[in-house]
Amino acid sequence: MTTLDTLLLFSLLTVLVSGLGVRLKMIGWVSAIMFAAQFVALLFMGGLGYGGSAIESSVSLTILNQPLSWRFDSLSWFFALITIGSALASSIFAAGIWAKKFHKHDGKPGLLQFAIALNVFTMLLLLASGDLLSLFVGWELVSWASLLLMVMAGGSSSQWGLRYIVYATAGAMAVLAGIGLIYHLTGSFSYADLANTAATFSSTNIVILSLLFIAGFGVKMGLLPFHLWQAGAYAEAPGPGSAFLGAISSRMGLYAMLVVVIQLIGLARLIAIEIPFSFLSLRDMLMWVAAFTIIFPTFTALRQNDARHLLAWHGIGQGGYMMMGILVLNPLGSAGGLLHVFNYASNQAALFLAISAVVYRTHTADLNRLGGLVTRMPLTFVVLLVGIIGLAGIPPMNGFVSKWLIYRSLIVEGMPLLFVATVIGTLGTILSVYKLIHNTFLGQLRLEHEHIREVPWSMLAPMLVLASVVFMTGFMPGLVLDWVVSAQAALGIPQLAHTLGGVESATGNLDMIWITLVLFGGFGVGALLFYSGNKAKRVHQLDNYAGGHFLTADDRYHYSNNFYAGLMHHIGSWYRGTFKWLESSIISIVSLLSGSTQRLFHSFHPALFLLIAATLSLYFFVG
Amino acid sequence: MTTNLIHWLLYGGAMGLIVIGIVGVVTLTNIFRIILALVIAEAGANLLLVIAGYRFDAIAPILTGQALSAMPTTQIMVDPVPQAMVLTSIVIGVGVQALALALVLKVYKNYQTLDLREIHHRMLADIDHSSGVISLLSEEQPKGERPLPEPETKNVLNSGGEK
Amino acid sequence: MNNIAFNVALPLLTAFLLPIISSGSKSATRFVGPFVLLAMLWFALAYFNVLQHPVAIALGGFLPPLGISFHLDNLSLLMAALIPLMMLLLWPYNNREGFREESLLLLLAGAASGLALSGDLFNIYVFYELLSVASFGLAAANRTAAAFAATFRYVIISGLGTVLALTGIALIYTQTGTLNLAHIGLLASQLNNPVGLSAFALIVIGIGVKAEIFPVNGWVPEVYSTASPRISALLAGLISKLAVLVIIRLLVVAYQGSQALTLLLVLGMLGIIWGELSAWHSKDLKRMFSFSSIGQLGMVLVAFSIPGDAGMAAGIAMMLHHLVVKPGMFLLTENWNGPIKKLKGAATSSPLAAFLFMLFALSMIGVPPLPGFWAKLLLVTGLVEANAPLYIIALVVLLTATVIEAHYLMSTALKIFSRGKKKHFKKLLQTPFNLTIATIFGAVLLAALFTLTPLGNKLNQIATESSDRSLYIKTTLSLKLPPQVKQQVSKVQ
Amino acid sequence: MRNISALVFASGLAFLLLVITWQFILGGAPMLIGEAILQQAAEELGAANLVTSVVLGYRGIDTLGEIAILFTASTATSLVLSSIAEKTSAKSKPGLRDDGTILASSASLFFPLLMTIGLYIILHGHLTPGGGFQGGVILAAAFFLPLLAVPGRGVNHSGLALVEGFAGASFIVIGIIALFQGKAFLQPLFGHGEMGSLLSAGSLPLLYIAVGLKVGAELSGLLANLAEPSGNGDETLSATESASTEQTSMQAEKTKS
Repeated sequence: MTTLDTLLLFSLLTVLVSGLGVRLKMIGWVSAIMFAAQFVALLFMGGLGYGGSAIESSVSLTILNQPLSWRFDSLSWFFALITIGSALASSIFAAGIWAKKFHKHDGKPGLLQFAIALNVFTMLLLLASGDLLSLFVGWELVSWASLLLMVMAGGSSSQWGLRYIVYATAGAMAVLAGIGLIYHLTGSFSYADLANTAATFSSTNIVILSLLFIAGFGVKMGLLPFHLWQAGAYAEAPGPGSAFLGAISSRMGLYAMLVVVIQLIGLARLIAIEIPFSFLSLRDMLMWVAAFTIIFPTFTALRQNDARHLLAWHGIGQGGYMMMGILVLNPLGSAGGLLHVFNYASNQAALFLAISAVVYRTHTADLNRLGGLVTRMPLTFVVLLVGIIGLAGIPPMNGFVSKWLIYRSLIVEGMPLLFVATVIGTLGTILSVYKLIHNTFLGQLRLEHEHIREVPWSMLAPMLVLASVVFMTGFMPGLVLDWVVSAQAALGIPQLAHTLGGVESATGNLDMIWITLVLFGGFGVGALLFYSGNKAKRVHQLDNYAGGHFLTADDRYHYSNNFYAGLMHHIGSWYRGTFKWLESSIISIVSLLSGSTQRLFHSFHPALFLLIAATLSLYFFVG
Repeated sequence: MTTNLIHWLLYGGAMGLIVIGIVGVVTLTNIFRIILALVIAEAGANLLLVIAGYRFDAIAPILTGQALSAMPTTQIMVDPVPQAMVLTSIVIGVGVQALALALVLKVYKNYQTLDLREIHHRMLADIDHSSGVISLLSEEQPKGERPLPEPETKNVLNSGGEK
Repeated sequence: MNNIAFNVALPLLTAFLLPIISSGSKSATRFVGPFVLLAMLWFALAYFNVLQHPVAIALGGFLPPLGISFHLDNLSLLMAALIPLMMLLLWPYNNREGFREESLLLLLAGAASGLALSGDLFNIYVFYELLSVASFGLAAANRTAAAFAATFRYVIISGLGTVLALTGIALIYTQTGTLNLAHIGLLASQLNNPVGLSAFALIVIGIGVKAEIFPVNGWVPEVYSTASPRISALLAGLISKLAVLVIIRLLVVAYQGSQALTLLLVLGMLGIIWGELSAWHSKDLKRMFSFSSIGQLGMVLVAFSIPGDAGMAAGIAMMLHHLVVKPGMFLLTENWNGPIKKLKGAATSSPLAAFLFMLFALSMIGVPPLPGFWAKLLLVTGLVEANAPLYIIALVVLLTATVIEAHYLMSTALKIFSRGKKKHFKKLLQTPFNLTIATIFGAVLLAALFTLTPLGNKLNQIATESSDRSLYIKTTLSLKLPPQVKQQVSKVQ
Repeated sequence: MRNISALVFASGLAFLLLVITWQFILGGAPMLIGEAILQQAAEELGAANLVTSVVLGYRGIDTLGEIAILFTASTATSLVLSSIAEKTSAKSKPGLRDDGTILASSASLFFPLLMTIGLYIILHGHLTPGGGFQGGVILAAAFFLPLLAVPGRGVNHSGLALVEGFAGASFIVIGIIALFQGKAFLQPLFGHGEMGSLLSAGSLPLLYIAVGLKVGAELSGLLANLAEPSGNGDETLSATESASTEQTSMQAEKTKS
């Protein structure tokens, strides 16, 4: 019984307990405790975070002559840490008072806990996969488990769930084809065989394999043009569920891509393959896909009027950063990409939980119906503020570190156009998160929100913990970079030289401790100036006048509708409905074809087909 | 050569019957005639089978006269196996035809027509009806009233203003 | 005292006597059938213990190829055991109308057993016809106008099919002068010409009517949506597989060339495309399942068109999987037969049924670790291994079809699981009887999930055994050849 | 459109079939098992009619399947038609409609004649051309002739059921008896007897009697089932109606072409 077995056993136990006790009131806390136990079990494997060697599971199966095995290495451990961490935060958030209200509104808090537990278990199975077959099994399980989480809210979420599962199945089938091809080429599903023989694959095979795998895994990451499902599916889940999904779910695609494409096949082969009639290599093309994945969804996020959808759209764009960083394939870039997985998960979980807290009090996530909540929910505001600073990649939060690494790597490798693209993406992020915080917390408080209070501690605690994680890992990125470097080692790619405060290498230096101290020093000076001046007089926000008129609660002096109208006027047509044409044209083709195929069965004389079939098959043999 | 030609004609006749039967089944619309066409096709197949055992200058595989005592017989006989098979397949054909006729009776009783097209139409409508699906075919024959889409009562300006 | 001939004789005998029994005692009519089926099951299972290697049994004591022989190997015995099992599950225990349906079911059981076991081409044809006629009767047993019309169309196309099959058999006879499959296998070289291959094509198209092969399956949606769910389950689950079994036997024994395989592959591919696309378009469960059944049978055909053991294993796995899943699904259509749109709230009214639907659907899509996935995996690896352009196209078709399948099954599942109006709930309640049977199918599926390793080993064993042509020939013809035949055989060779 | 494509494909099919035929004619069809059977059947089974040896001996199980098919067809037919039968009995049953004394009495006259011929053919099935099927059909004709002559006259269905049940069962039971004697299923019993005499060929004549009775009963049942509704008044009307629809459909086709 290895430590990995213990972890998986705990995880399975969580699934079983939360599944059996789905109707119990206390089940939320029970499962939260069990998630904590999983977290502890994961910490027992902490050696993996600092370069320990891989841990095998003692369980292995042989089905239809195919062996299946499971093991954990530093990369798996890094992703598992994020998975269980975000699950723990979401579970605690959902366990307390939130569950009661959810239950009152016809929700099933027990089912939510069960769904999260199931997701965690399947994700751990995927992360622990020791061969291509167990990878695929884990992959499919993750896909279907997240469907449960997505559709459990009912209503419009089921439509998004359906869309998701069709995309996911398509992706899975691409992966299956890829795995089948590998089986054909190597004669087995084992990682070792693939790694050993990958060098002998022909270029055509490499192209087919990488396209299949990147399309397949890319569906889950929301790579363009497979991104249409993601935002709605994540956003329409129940609040803590969104937080969990948004934080980690789509990163599973990244994990699988890292294992198969980077670790086993090797990026070098991708760089070597030129796309005919262009100046690009296969790798460059993928980087441009990543770049567009950053830009389009981010600017789509700008247009959203639902806070949850806005955040979920960002999830897609941030995935593009991770992919971009990893594809650069220098120590800076891949470290940036991996680090961004962690940073983004902490940001996104904090943001979604904060938005859930707002929804908990106000019953809406519509950005046009909120505003001015900062006076009523100050702590939630702080969490959201920390989160959006991190998401936008502004110092001193952790998002800055990872984005800096990615920018730096692009500059070092001499890819200015891609650098500009990522910066444009960041610009969009900043604009849209500003819209988020402005429309919810700043501006005019609505009359109906006059009496709301801060959310209870059971919800605040995980949010605050996450916010402090966002800050601490921004302040001392070395904490996480240790794990990232171990993961790099596990992947077999060049590792980053780092310190507690950041990076110290020939290609770039960054010391976040210094930057943060300077920044806070600046803030301190500013605060000193502000508070040493005249005392401000506190008035009610309606105790005011404009244009000679006193304001009433009916007057909207806080313009939140049609945000960024001017910008939208200029760029709106560029991305509106990006790639929706692809989806809808596929749907119309399928429906056209299926209509005509069914006609055949409706034709009034089936014997004609018998005649035709007989004639043609005879012709095939005789002619 | 003559033997071959005669053989070929025989086989060709059987094949021809089969094809005629199939064409009949496919082109006819009266279901009773379709059964008859099926009978023709079956006859063709049976003929083919029995020809497969045919020999020139051979007698029926029945021992008579002196042949009874002089076993095994010296005279050339035709192959008895196809004959036995044909016996079986004819009886099988009878069974199927009887069942088909019974079905024709019932179909006629229910739909009052022998036209396959009409029957098919009515059958599809029945299936659609029993499964509660609005028939594709009903588009071609509207039945008087058709429910109009509900008029938009919401004020578009109000709802649009909020979004 | 154990003879597999009982599996044919006993149900037929009982069916013959059933009218007489029923005039005596009504209750006896109802119980004699299951009793006979149990006996059949026992006979079939008893052989599994004895059987070390395939055995041939000469009926009437006449040695093959002169007489008719039954070929007993793992595959045919498996089918012979599955037939009474399925019949027992789908038996009309609550039918109080008379003896006719029971009688037809027993005849179906006898015919199916004969079909599974027989090693003689014409005998197979006879049993196939018996099977057909019995299934016609059962398809019309609902006695609605639509059922009669649908059955009539079924009879006609099936009748034409058997004409073609009979033509094919006659052609084979003219080429080889024999009807015994093993003997035909011995003379297979004479069939590897346009005439022999045409015979194969005619038989495939003819028998394919029951196997729901692509262009000759026009009857499927009509019959399945007019017959009662039990009968649809039986036809889709069991009978179609038996027809496929005939094609496989012929393929293994006599047609190992690539041309015959190509025909199956193309037909299978078209079946997948047509079936799945039509299922996507259908608006009620019964027709959706019938179309998806066509698609699934197409997959089975594609699997069998892969040369060698790999294809055989994949095909048998797909076949068995479909045999469990599709009947279970059809049983659920009893009270869910309205348009899919109106299934809202079905999960609330009968949660078990909704769970079963989800289970079957997931397995059919091929979600690991359910058995459907492993069957599909075998198929995928087989197709890739076959390594020919057409097989790769088949792979693409298969995977695309899976996506379509996932879409329509999941959109139905989401309807079932979404909340509906309370007043509909009663209507959507499943009948306990059908639900119980469907639960058994679900339990079988789950049991298969937990015994995948031994099942896989057994599957491989069956596949190697039944794809071994020389073993088949040796088994039957080792029963002491009559001297004349020996002479002729050596002359021919 | 459908007709044109049907004709095109059918002519293609016909052409291909003829090509196939031409190809195998040249080789000449082998007669492997046929020859072997011709040589050893008389010795093995002792039946003068070698076709009978094949039908009941070498391919006995085919014959079993075949009578089972007839039984199935008749069961299925009565299942299909049973609702009509119920309706007819619910309505006032029309009295026997006499279609003429000559017809009726000649039908009764023929009855014994046909019975005799039928039984003769059945009994001599192992010696001369003919046998259970042929004789059975004549038996059925014997029963059906009076029904044609006097429509509406009922048939004794329970009697028929008894005959067909027991005849079919005895075929199988004879087969099973062989099994109990340690032989194979359907293996002929008893000695061969003197070839060419009535009491020869072991149990084959017994089997043929079973087959003959079965076929006779089955066919009469089938025919009676099909004929019964037409004994009803409104059904005769429907028959003329069907003829008229046929005509109209023909006309419709004509106008189309």
